[in-house]
Amino acid sequence: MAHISAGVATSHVPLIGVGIDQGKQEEPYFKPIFAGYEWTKAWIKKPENKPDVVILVFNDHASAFGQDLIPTFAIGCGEEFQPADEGWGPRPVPVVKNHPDFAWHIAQSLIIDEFDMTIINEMPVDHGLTVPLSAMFGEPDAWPALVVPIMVNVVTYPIPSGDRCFRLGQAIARAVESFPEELNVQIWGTGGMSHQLQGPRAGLINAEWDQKFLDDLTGDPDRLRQVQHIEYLRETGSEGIELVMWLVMLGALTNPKELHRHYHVPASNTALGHIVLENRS
Amino acid sequence: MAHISAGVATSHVPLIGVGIDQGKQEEPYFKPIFAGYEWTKAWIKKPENKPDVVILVFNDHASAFGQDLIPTFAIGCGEEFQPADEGWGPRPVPVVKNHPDFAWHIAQSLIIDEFDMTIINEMPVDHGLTVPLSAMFGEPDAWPALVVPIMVNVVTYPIPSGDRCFRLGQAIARAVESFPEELNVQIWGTGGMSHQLQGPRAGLINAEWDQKFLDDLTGDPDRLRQVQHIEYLRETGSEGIELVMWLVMLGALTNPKELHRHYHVPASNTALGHIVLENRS
Amino acid sequence: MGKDLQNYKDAFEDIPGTRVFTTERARQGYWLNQFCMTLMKPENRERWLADEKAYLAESKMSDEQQEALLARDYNRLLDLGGNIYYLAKVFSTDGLSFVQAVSTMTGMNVDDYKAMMDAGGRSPDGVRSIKEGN
Amino acid sequence: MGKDLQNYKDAFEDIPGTRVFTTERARQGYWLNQFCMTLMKPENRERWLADEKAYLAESKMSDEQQEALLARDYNRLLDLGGNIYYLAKVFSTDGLSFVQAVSTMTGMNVDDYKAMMDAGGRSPDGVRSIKEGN
Ligand SMILES: [Fe+3]
Ligand SMILES: [Fe+3]
Repeated sequence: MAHISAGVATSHVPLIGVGIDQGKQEEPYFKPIFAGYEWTKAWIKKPENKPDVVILVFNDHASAFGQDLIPTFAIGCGEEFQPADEGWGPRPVPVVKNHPDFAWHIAQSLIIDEFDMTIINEMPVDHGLTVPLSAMFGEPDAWPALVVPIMVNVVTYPIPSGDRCFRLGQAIARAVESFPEELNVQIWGTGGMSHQLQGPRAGLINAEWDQKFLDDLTGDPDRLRQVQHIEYLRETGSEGIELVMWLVMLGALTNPKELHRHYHVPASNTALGHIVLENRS
Repeated sequence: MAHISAGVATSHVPLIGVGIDQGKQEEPYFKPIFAGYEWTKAWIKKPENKPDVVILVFNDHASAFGQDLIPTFAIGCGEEFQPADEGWGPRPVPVVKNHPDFAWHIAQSLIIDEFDMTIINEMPVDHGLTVPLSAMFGEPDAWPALVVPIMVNVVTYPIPSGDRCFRLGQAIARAVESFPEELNVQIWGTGGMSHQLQGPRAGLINAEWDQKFLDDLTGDPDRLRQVQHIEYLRETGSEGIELVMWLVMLGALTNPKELHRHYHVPASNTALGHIVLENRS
Repeated sequence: MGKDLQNYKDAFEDIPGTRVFTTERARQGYWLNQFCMTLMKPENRERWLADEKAYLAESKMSDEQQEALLARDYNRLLDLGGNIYYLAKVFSTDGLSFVQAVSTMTGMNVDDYKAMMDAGGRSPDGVRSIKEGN
Repeated sequence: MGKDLQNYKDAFEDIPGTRVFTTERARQGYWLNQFCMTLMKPENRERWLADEKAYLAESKMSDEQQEALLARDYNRLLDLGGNIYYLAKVFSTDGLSFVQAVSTMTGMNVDDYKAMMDAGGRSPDGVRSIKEGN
């Protein structure tokens, strides 16, 4: 039986990718950014922790999807996904390999559970998906885990509510539990934390709000699932809304225990947050 | 305020389009097919009945969407949609014009109501959408109503349940009622009735089941929303499953009254069904 | 959900003479069905009709699928993951109607098939369930 | 739902210095944003950099949007329906980082902006709500 062993969340700031791809990890600006991932990189290498599959919840940043077609929730079921060219050439990272049997199983289960998924078989994947892989796995020749991409629209409003995202996570957990293959599965939520990339208010950071959010992932998940879009927008900046994707991860976990936390300002324009949660189902 | 005045359902058999496009309406094979639309064509022309906008629920038949991307529920929000080339050239029918303000309003309302819609701005539309327009409006130079296309996946399983479709209809009704512009809106469900286009069992027709379905649109909608996929497949043929789209229409109506019914076998491989329902909300 | 999903899909395989387009079939037929989509462009239809084998060489579909396609063996194509709405692009390109193409899957000739449809179509009696034999 | 939707969106307009990408903005910016997507191909980036006006002539975007784009006036582009994830294709093609491009919208020079970020970023205090002034 497949089981979710852990939830991992992390910001997916493009600059993290730049730092890795250009070998800048030791530079003073980057050092404290990467230091907080050392614990996780050691943890995730241990055989008992290494995931066979990562269900990776991310948003597309106008890379695979333009304004011609905007899915609310999508799941990647294709064999593999190539890194996208976001305007400066594709990142020099391995192709992302899926576990199509598992992905299709989850897709079917979610649709029967009344999530109106869009199924995607061909899709370039941008920094939203590849930066978390780099942060956790470094620079291998091939990613050490298979990846089921779950895409959430957080660009064009209305986006799904935090509560809907949480319930998507619950439905993902049901889907995973009913898959017969023995698989160590992790679910990752990406994006955030507080940041705003646009307008005169750009550069907004709200460390206090972010830390409370990190606390309540284990302390008060019921509060988090009720946080409204307007609160994210006012308190964490227009791009802080990406935190709803952490709620998909959270919804898939049972009574999670915090194993590790990393919070650093700034990474580019962003408050970088990262947390590792053990699933105690 | 916009209001739904009526629901209309009809099969969307390609042959109906062929009959119209090739001027065969008076031929013996076609005559009984088209006779049943005469009532509706007269009814829909009356000023009090003529819709400003039709919310047209249809399925794409591998025209706009291939296997690379499969939305469960999609709503067309673009300015207009061109007839698709399904292998024999596009149908010689007018371009389909949307009411984008209204469509975007519905899209937003549905997403807030927790339907995970895919928004589509560019899409060729196939016989699933254009044949019902031809059946109801004949051959005008321009369609006399604007059209908001709602697309439902009924091709790749699992497709949404009949009950989920019914509740989508309910949510559409809420969206319509909250749109400030004075609009006479009709909602159309298309596809069906019993037919199977594939395999040794092709040609299946179940008139008894179809007639009971037509009866229960007004007589027992609660029974219809509970009909499972397997019942449609066994009783009405593999393509009879399209009837779930009639349930989207049904869900948008309150205490509907039957105004007109047409049922004829055969239209090509299909049991042709058509009904007009007054909305008594 | 797992058991539900399995029951949901097992029932589909119990319908005589019918291939419900499950995800398993969708995956098996992926390149076959995507090939069919290319025939929505007139220039591709021309190339296909001019030299079917040369045009097929550009597709990633299996040899079996190619053979079945060249033979217009629609039942075989269904068994290999084809979906009828996709395959319709092939028979439309051939200039066949739905009735003409669909009849080829039933073991009847087109006139007998038409006569059956004119007489009210195939009854569901006896072809609802393999297990129940009804 | 209508009132809910209106309240939902009205609140977005109450955030200082922020353009939430509502459907109204999405519609206004449609061709502008779709233009940005074309810059994901190296050959299009080359053509754009070689002759911006000629390349823009192929787009259906408004004259205002074209002017703002040529001027790299990102606040104006936001006002005209641009979305930052789309516009990122433009400044990435220019070789600018997110910090360099984003700072241009704040009225600060890039060094001051960087210094603000290094010091913990912009506080939400006073920029949460126009109405509440907090
Ligand atoms: Fe992001
Ligand atoms: Fe159909």
